[in-house]
Amino acid sequence: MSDSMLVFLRRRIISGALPLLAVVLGVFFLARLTGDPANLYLPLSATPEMRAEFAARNGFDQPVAVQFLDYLSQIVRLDFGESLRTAQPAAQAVLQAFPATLQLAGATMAIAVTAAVVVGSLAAYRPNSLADRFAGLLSSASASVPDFWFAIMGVLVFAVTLNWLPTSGTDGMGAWVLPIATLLIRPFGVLVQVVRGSMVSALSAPYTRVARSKGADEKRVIFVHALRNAAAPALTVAGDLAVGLVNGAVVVETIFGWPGIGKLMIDSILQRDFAVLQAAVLLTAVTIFALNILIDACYALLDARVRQGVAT
Amino acid sequence: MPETTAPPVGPLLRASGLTKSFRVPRSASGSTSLRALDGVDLTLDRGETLGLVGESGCGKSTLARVLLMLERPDRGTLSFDGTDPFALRGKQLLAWRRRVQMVFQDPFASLNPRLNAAELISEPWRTHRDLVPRRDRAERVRRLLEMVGLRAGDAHRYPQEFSGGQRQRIGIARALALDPDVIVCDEPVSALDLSVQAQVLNLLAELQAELGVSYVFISHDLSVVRHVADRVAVMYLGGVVETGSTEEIFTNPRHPYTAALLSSAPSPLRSDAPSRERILLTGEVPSPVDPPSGCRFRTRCRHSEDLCSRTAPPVEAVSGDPAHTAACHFPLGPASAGSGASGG
Amino acid sequence: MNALRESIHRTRPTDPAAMEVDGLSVDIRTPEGVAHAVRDVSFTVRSGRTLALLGESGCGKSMTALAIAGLLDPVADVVGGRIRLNGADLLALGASERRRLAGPELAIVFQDALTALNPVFTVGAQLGEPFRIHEGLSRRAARDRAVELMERVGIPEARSRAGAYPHQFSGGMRQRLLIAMAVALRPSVLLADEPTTALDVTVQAQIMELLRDLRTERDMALVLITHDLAVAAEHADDVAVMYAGAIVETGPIGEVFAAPRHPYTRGLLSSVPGGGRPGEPLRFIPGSPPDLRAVPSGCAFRSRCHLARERCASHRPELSGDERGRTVACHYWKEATDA
Amino acid sequence: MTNGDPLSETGDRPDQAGAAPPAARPPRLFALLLKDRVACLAALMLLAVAACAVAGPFLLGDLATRQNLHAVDLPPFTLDNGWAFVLGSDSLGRSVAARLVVAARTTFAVAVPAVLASFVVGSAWGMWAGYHRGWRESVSMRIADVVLSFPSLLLAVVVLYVFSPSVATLVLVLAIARVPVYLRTARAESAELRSRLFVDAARTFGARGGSIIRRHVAPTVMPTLITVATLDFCFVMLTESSLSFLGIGIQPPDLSWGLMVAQGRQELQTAWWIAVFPGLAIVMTTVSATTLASWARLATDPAQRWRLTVPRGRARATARRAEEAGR
Amino acid sequence: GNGDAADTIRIVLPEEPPTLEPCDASLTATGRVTRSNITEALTERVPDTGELEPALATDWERTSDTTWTFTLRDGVTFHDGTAFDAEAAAFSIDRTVDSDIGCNVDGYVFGDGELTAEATGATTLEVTTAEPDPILPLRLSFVEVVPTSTSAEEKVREPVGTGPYRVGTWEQGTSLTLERYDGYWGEAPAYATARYVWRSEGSIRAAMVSQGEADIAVGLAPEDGAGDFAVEFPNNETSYMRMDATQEPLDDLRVRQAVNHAIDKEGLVSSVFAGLGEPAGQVVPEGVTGHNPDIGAWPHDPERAAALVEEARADGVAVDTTITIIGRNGIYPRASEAMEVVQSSLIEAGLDVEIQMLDVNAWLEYLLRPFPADAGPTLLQAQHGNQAGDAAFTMEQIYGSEGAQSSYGTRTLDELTQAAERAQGEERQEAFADALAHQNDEVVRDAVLAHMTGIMAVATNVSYTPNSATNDELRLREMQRND
Ligand SMILES: Nc1ncnc2c1ncn2[C@@H]1O[C@H](COP(=O)(O)OP(=O)(O)OP(=O)(O)O)[C@@H](O)[C@H]1O
Ligand SMILES: Nc1ncnc2c1ncn2[C@@H]1O[C@H](COP(=O)(O)OP(=O)(O)OP(=O)(O)O)[C@@H](O)[C@H]1O
Ligand SMILES: [Mg+2]
Ligand SMILES: [Mg+2]
Repeated sequence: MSDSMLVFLRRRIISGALPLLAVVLGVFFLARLTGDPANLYLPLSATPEMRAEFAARNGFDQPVAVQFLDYLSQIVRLDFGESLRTAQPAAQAVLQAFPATLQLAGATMAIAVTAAVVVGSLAAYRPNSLADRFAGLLSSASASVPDFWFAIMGVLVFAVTLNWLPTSGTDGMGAWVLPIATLLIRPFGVLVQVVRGSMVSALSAPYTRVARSKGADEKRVIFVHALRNAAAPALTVAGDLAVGLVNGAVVVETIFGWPGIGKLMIDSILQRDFAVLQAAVLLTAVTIFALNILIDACYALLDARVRQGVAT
Repeated sequence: MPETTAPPVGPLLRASGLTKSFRVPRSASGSTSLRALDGVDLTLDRGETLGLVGESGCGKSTLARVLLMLERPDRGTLSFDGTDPFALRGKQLLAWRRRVQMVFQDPFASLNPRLNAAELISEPWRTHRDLVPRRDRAERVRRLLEMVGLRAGDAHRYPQEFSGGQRQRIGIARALALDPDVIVCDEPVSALDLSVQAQVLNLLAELQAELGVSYVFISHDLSVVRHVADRVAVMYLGGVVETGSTEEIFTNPRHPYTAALLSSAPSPLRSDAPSRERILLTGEVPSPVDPPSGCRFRTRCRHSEDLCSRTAPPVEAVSGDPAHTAACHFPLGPASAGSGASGG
Repeated sequence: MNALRESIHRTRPTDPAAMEVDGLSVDIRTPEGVAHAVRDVSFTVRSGRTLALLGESGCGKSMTALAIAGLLDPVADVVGGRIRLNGADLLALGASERRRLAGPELAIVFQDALTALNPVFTVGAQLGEPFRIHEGLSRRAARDRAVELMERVGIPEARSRAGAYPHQFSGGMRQRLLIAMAVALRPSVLLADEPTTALDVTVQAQIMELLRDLRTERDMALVLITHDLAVAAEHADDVAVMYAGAIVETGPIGEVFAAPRHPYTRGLLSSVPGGGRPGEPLRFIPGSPPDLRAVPSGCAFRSRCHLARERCASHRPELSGDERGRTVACHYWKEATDA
Repeated sequence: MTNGDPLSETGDRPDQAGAAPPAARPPRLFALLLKDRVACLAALMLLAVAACAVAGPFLLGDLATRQNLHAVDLPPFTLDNGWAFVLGSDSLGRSVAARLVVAARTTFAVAVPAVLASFVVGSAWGMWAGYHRGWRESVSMRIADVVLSFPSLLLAVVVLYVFSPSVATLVLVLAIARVPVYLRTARAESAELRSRLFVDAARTFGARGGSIIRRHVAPTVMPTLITVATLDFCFVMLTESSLSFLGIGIQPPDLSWGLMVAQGRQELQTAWWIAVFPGLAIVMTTVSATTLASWARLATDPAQRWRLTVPRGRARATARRAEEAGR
Repeated sequence: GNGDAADTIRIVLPEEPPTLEPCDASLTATGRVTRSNITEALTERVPDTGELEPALATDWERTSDTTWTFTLRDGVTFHDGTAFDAEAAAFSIDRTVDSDIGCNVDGYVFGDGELTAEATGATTLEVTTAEPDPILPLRLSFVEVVPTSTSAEEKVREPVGTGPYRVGTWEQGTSLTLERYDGYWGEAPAYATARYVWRSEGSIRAAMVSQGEADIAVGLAPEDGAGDFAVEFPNNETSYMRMDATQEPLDDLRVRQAVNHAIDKEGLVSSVFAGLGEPAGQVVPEGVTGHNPDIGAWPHDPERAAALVEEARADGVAVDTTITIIGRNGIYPRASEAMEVVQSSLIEAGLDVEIQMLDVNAWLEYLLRPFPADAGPTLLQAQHGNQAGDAAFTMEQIYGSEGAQSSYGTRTLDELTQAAERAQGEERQEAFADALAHQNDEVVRDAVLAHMTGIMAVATNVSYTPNSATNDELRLREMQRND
């Protein structure tokens, strides 16, 4: 197994390089379509000389293709350029912000997946039952609540009115509660629905009956036998949701002052801080690729048929 | 279509040297290949029924899948009416598909649980649109259902609402829907009760008599095989070890494995059938992952000698009949065959 | 007639009843109405003995087995009857008590062997599961036991193939795995739903041998559902023949096969291939069984029966027995046997 | 009994004479829906919203944009200010109720095409890739990776610069950003389905990849995809609201629920109703859609459909059993 | 928390300062933290009166038309211990105005004027300009002084200055702490440390103060819910709509007047701005040199507006051309609602108006020359804040024919402006006031909406009175403990 797994991973990593290049290329050119950053970084009354100087200093006076080649050669040397805004190395800004996002996203996904598996499976256990209906209502409502709305309400209720939690910030465990809760609602809702859906089919498959005939209790039937069969779609969707978190926990990071990459990215888009934007996108893209490899590896681990399809 | 106008010479279907391997896990790490088919040679004539028997796991279903082009063989060739079906494309391939059909061993998994019986049976007509005019389809479905002993009212029921045997009959009806020339039947009747089995077997025989359909008939039930087959091929561990006319094989088996197989059949009900002593096979069942050298059967063969472990026996005509071949260095003599097995 | 002789020899009427089924009825709720899949079925199996359950495909054999094992689909309900397993009333037991019996006391081999294994677990894990559940063995120990089981049902290279997945096994091998799983804990009653249909005769013999061993070692009672009359004749002591959800004839197998009383049983026996010349049409019972959603009043078999008269349309024949333990549900069986 | 349906014609077989039951087709979907109160309610709800989207702007268009700077932030649930203001007024003194109704149109004009486009393209592509596997699968998945790891906001800002903001470009951006989700989900399931025996069976009839996908893969994968799509529906509505801030969202005086929520959020503390009602509209619509989707999932699955048709209740059966046992 | 809670003043800002570079101190986010806290300039403007006060310079005088001489404070040391002297001052001015590092202050305050600074003694500094500059000391109040050891090649993130606080720890993304500098020349500030955090959501900033997580929150909107902690102050900003008077139909004076009459400024202030702010008629607020007290807000008169439009229409002006409002999200609270109000009033007046709300950079393309081609007639949502307190920083920029932010100007207005810039004292005030009146009567390039009011939240244990400069310069030493 590990043999085919290694081959599989190696191939994935190699084939991941080209898309990464595509992402870098896309971001580089698209970013430069969004206008000249000079307006933002120079005083409103800046003279043409100042503008020319600014362009020369940042290389914007070159043709875009030349700029891109320069950028590529920089990247190869692991130099990601300097932030226009903070004059810091872009890599530093990005690496500083990234762990905060990862922690938040990791904690959120862990909770969301666990909770959704439990709720979704229980709902699927008796489709159309009261419990199922309730879970359906809860999850679809939870998936559709506007998150900034939820976040602000959360602050108003739990921080301002009840004074149980801090309003924002990153100090202490309490500070994690509201950000995670806000991030959680959508993945939880979506996952419950997906898990429920695939569990309904898995629970009516013949092998569940076999498991029961062995004396397996319902917990085992649901969470061991059926769940693993139902995992593929849930895993895909969970992956996409995780990607969404890595790529843009913007609302939460903005509202709660969480110094993460989502906020960094949107700020650098709005501020036309190209170097930071490119570095951030590159890093998240690498993360997302890694995540996808992980997910594919999970498929393969979960289901030998997939693994063999890949190996042969 | 040149294939169909060409004068029919030779057998309808000829497989030679078919070999097919699968990757299987060896241990916790690493995998190895399992040779499910190992140089299978086979012919099927027009209007003939070829019985295919052999131990479970010897590769019968795999062979069937290769014959239906569901698997591509690693080596070996297939020829149907003189052409290689794997080389066919487009319309010609479609025409070939119509002519060769299969009844799957697994009646549940081979039926899409989201389609009802009528949809399942009429499904082939969606691809072969001209075969049955749209307005006749409902009637044809009804006839097919009744042919296999189901009720017309069953048309709207879904696979999981049928019993095992009923599902199997839907599979048979579906295979018949295209009026094929060849049907590969993988255990078509094992899930049926005797009366329905009789009905289905009669149906197959009628079709053969009327339309000249050929069958590859895979079954464990030797009495069924004996009843339906014109010729029998005996498989062991991925290879054909003996072929011959049904009569020859059943009365005069020359390969020790065939003899053992025949002797293991449970005592038939009827007192008029000859009762024989059972030849119990001894020794480890060899694994297709790691087949024995030389003759594949030698590890369980009472007659094996040195030679058997060194060279694989060639397939040779035995007992003077060119149609009766066996792959054995020391074929059983005609004396020890048939009823004589009880003495041996 | 060695089968007959043997079965008479084995009859030990004093054996305790391992399982008694009494008046079992199962309904299936379908969109078009309720189907009475099992109607008032009663039978007894004794420890160490085998009951063959025969019948037309679709007549409710599997439903009966599933009802006994408590594994009916949610659409199907047991609507009447009583099942006693070694004295315990199965239908009255709570879910967890039933679970405790599933495996060590009552085991079942399912008919759809090809799909019954979980596709995403190795067969080793699945075979070891009964040990893990009931004996609390570790994963490793359970796997060792699983390998033993696989060897016992004749899977070559058991140790390495325990790590393989169901789709990598042939149909017959999967069926053997299922059987191995069912007998893992040496149950006192085994319901085997067509356990050997996908097996070639050599393996079939091996499996039946294994079941026979278990029967003697553990005094296991076996309910063998099969279409293969030869297998039934060779291995069963008693037989119950079902038709359209109800039992139409029971008795010691040798006697029933030698002199069937119910016209359906007779029809069935006369359809055995190999009687006539190869290629000659086989005999079969014309017509088809009734729709279970609307079983006609009276005798369910009457529309296919050459003996049917008016009475058959109005009166449902009861199972009535004789002193030798043979029962039959037919108004006119005597005429048939005389004919 | 037969209604001319040849399939249910039973002929003159003896066993069928007399007591033979009508071999009716299973009840049609609509009849099934009528039987299910909750699903019915959800369908009605969606219909109502759709009706708002179609007719709302004609009936109330003017009311929704009429400002009254002297009657701003009127609280809801009172008729003091007339029916139009039962749900209060917003910070420009416009009727929240009227705006809700009118906003349904733009909301749907964006969300429905965006979800449909990404759903259709993504699903078809994903099933194709998963069914054929090999290079088609790898290339597709890498493309999905690229789109996924690309910040959609950047795309949005670019679109703003390159094209002028309009509903069409908005739909385009949202659709492109969501395609990978369907692509990946469909791919994963169809790759698994491809190894099923019934797919092999279809291949033996000569069915081509396309028709196998249509007939066998799609119906099986569709329920999951529809679940995802209904939830995406609300996701798109919410995303649209955040795009409004970047200028490629809906431009006033057009209005959408997303825009209303986004504008009203600043006033959550002082005039909660401005953001809460459109938020509720989004939630209710999504809940209805998912309820209907999960109902449809049961109704189209032959293995599950019975749950909707037959009386619920093992209890009843058990009672009957007890009764019989008592006899 | 750093140190004793009582000894720390905790301030929550809307955004993290990108850098603390002193020569970028005219950027709000930077200046708010840097100015008068970490670094100081030679002079300091008193926000309320507009007077200049001594800071690092104790005295200054105009020694010739183009030269100013400054006497510098003695005994001042930088945070690194080096002494402050005229060299440092001259270096700082050079660094800001003449270096290649692209200082924001340079463009903001000095434009393209040439200037040389020379240390003529340890504590005397001579600054020479190419053109006479009557307000040079005011301009120099933006030049933050750094030691000569500061790099002149690139910007610094954490400067060394002479201010009452020095940079302590800066956890990027999370918080910034300033520590009291014990060698400060002036009176020691009340708090030993100042801790800045940032949250972009106004309601969160307000909640932090009410929850005791912060002492001061800035940049609030009325609806953020600061409640009793809210302190309102005129923030020096004026909101206006800039009309593109070069394009039909806005090239017609009557149409521009109609726009002014159509907009209900009172209504706008009372509804959208929640009563904060004051309807205005000129972009220069009170307290800034040049403010004309005679110019009032245009009266709201929809009939007159409609009549003017009709008049123009009758004269063949294409009043049906679609006018696009170019708005900027977040320029002030409820920016887009404000534009909806404008839109609806103009539509009522008979014009055809669309809104396009943009992000900052996209909006800047419309704000600054050269303007996008074929944008059609536009109404630009804008806001002007005169931090420096002199109309010179407004007029040429905004109303000059060549002004960077000016869409239209007239020769007369240009001449009036230039004359005013050369004037000094009372004369200067008059001249600018005249220019503004001319703009309002004859040119009517704008529809001025309102002088804006800022809100901040101040915790009860702190005493701080905001002023018009608070937004750009949040002086820590003015914050006192409230016991
Ligand atoms: N879910 C269902 N809905 C409706 N009818 C069903 C359902 N499941 C089974 N049946 C019907 O119940 C009857 C009994 O089925 P059962 O599986 O017990 O038959 P069986 O005797 O085991 O047949 P076989 O030998 O073919 O396996 C059959 O006629 C079948 O069509
Ligand atoms: N996809 C696969 N991967 C790995 N091994 C396989 C696969 N399919 C079949 N095999 C192996 O190939 C051998 C032949 O299998 P096949 O299904 O052809 O047997 P069979 O003769 O049909 O047996 P049965 O009568 O039991 O159905 C078996 O050992 C089986 O385990
Ligand atoms: Mg097989
Ligand atoms: Mg069955």
